[in-house]
Amino acid sequence: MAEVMSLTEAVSTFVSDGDIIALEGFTHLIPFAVGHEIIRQGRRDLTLVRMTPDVLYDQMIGAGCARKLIFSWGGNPGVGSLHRFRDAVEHGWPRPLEIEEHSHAGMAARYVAGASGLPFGVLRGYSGTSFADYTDTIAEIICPFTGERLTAVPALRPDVGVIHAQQADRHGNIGLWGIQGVQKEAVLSAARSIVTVEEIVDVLDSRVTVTLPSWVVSAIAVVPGGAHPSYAHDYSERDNGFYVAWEEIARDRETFTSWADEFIVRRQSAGVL
Amino acid sequence: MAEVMSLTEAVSTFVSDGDIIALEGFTHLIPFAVGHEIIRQGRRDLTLVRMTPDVLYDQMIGAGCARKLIFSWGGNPGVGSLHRFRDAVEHGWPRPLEIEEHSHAGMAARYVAGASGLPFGVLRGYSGTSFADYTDTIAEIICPFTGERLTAVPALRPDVGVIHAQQADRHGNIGLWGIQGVQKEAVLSAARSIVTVEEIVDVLDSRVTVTLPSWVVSAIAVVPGGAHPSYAHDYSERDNGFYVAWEEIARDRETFTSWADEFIVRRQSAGVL
Amino acid sequence: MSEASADEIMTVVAARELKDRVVCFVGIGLPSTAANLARRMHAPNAVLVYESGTIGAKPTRPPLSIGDGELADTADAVVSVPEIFSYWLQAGRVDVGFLGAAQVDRFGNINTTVVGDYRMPKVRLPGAGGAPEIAASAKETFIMLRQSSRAFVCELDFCTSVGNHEGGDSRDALGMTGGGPSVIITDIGVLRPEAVTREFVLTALHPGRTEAEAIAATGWPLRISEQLTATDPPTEAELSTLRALKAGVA
Amino acid sequence: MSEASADEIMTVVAARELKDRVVCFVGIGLPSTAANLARRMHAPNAVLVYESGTIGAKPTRPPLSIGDGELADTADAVVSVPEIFSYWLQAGRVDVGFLGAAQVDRFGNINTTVVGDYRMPKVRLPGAGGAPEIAASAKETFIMLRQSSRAFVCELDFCTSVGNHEGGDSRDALGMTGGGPSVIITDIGVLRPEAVTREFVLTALHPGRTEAEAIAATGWPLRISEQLTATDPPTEAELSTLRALKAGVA
Repeated sequence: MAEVMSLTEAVSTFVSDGDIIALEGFTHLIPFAVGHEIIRQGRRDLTLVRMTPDVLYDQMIGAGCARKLIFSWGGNPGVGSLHRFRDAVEHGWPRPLEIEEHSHAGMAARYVAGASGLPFGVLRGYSGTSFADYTDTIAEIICPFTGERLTAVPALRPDVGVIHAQQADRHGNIGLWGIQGVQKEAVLSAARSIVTVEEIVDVLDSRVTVTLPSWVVSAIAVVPGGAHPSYAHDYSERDNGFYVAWEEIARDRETFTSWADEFIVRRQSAGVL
Repeated sequence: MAEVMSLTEAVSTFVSDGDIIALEGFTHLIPFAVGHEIIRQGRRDLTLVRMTPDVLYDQMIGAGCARKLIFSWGGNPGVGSLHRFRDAVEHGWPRPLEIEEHSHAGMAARYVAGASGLPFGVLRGYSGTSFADYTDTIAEIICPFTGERLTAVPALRPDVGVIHAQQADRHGNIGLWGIQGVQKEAVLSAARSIVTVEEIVDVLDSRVTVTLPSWVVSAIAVVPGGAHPSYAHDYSERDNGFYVAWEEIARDRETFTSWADEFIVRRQSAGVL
Repeated sequence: MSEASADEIMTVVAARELKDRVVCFVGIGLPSTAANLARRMHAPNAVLVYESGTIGAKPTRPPLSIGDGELADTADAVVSVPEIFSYWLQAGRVDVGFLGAAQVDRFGNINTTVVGDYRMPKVRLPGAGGAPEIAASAKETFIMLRQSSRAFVCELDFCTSVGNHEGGDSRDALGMTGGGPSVIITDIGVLRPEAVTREFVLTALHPGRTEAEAIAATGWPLRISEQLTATDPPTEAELSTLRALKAGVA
Repeated sequence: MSEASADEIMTVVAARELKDRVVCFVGIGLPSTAANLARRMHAPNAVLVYESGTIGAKPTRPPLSIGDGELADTADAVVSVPEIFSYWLQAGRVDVGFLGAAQVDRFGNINTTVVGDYRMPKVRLPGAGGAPEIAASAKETFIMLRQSSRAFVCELDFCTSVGNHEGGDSRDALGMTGGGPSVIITDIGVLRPEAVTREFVLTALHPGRTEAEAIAATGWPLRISEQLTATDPPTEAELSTLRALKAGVA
């Protein structure tokens, strides 16, 4: 049964050094507030899982939280590179970053397998590409009926799944709508989960398309704007200006560090950049 | 792009003798009107696919449309047996019925594989049961990462998928809500599809939770009440009395035949029993 | 209030097995009635999951089918049928699978497929539905059926859903993630598996029932637990709630 | 109206490739702009599919990301990311996959992963995203990128997405269900695969461009089609619509 608690308590209770943690949200509903709280609490050696490690993971990698990244697309959407991610991969700063690289379809199949209690997922993918030369978690599998060769990928089973949603109701049921991404799978594949919401309501909005019952969620924290500079459909707009500005903030180590110090570390409460 | 046509035309255009056809709807939204039209048009040698071949398939089997049944639960929900199904299996009347029997989870995995363009689906199922002694379409598959033994089932790829939905919009997009069943998968796994709807609207209702774009549907027929004695959430109630009455209608060959003659064959238009 | 019928006692006893806050995957018929009775008595926060994809349904009366509209209207979430089996049942999120049966054997294996030979059946039953994977993946399974020597058989004609398989640790060897059957509730009494053999033995008798009746209604040599207990009769509250529930007014 | 820029010509030419009613899986950036231009010109019924799960999106301006809220607001259907890849792309429902690239080789194979050694990269690029399976499963693929000898390479540093593989029928031998790349649209001209070798050759030059320019901007010995054509310059309507689209007013 989901417990409503502060963002600080949710992260200190459910996130530990060394955890495998998936903060999901596909452009929409990215749980920035939780990521920032993880940075503030100084978590280390995390394995970060995310299909699109965009600006949030750039920040967490630059802040030294991550030992490893499992991902399928690491860029600043519509803008360019993730400079902190590149600096870690290209120069090992602030620490070397191990990577496990997949395609979106492969990552999606891995989340689905995790949420389904299966050890692996199957897809038509990766044939002829270079992925398997560098990624262990890709294997061939043969259809027992047709003899076709397909690809198997192992289930993702994070220790912690983190998402942002528009609403929780008084019973702790979570509701979200708009672009759904892999939010449901991030929670259902994980051993524990943290959900930040824009607000708690008496009855979930009729626009809700994805519902997560209270009993599959560990902690709910009310953090209005907790997805900024991402957005919550019908609550806020994507702050495209921030994504464009990130290019300059992240390009240089010192600029990044002083930005992170001012806008993440010294903020007592998250939710506003 | 979905074409709006009469029920008669939809069935005569898209259903042929010998087809593999899936009429889906999980208690809710069962496409009775299409099944009745198939009976009226005298289709033969069909392979009928359906997780819960309830009263509708009892009627189609009793009317002699079916050569084979692929299914996972053949009963009259909450009432008892399907006497026409039993008569076909136990005594070959009106003709022998080949059966391919699965569990719900297996059938669901088969539809998902079909809708996904995969040759097979994987599940934790059937171990230790008698299914594989009588059903060819169950095979062992080994996880290439953990060595675990799991079960593979081949994709379902019907020639025709048939569902009933609450609404189509003017562009031919289909919207339904309430219990979703495997409606989406029945359409997306099939080569062709027929959708009957309660009505055509300018804009789909905000309660819609499953949308099928016009371009994945072959034909739309407007048949209000086309799910009766099943129901369309927010349009009609399940006619539980009819399901109870079916027990007596179907028990006897002659009673069934005269009922079918009166209420299916001699009805010019379907949609009302 | 009139005397409790055998079915009513069975339903009340089954309801008592369900703890509050349990996530229960419910088959239609007697299990659904028992689960809904539990929710109205001591388990108001029990989460009822139906294979139609309704999670947390709160029906006002026992539904005739697992797809009645009221289940969707009162559910916390409605998901597709593929999802209910993959993300919810197979993933191990169900605490208790609540199943009926046509035949059961001494290890709690279930047949709901055929009586007689599969290819030339004496009686063709509805088949599996969701039961095989409920029996495989739920943390534990409750089985509920009327006890008779035709139902409690030495050997199943078809194994639809695996219980404790061939006893001992044979179930574990099948690689199942769920724990298997922990109780069989009948109109005569209650059976539970012995610790090591995993064979079901009689552990409780309902009011007015005898060991001899239970033995006569069992197709295998039924053993009686040394700790055989007597079932507490249904309370007035249980019985009146059950009757109101079935009348659609609870 | 001012002269068309090289990027504008490339975008207009790419848009012309899209037929009406086509189902197009669109990558962000130039492909998205081209697809939206097509929808405003000759292909009003083109169905745009974005990997964020929006099917039939009708954005009023080119989105900055594939997850902008307007895509969901204007879509015919919004599905989960796993579903967009399984039920829609992998199932073969996409006619055209529209991809960008950092590097491309003579067979239309694409690298968007690294420049240099994978483990010690000179430049770490964003990686695959949806491209490998778009390239595998779409009925055909359009590739769009600026032509230069750094981008049009003899050998990819990493093969992210397979085109015509090693040429000939080598792609078919991989068991892919999609047809592979049918055109590469650049700022200089258009390349299409030869019938048998499946090697991309120059088939059209944009206004003012020369064969020599194209050859110099290609890292492999680029061959020129015997049927080399000249690209029709952008029309006033194309150019004004493109500019209005980018300004968010089309």
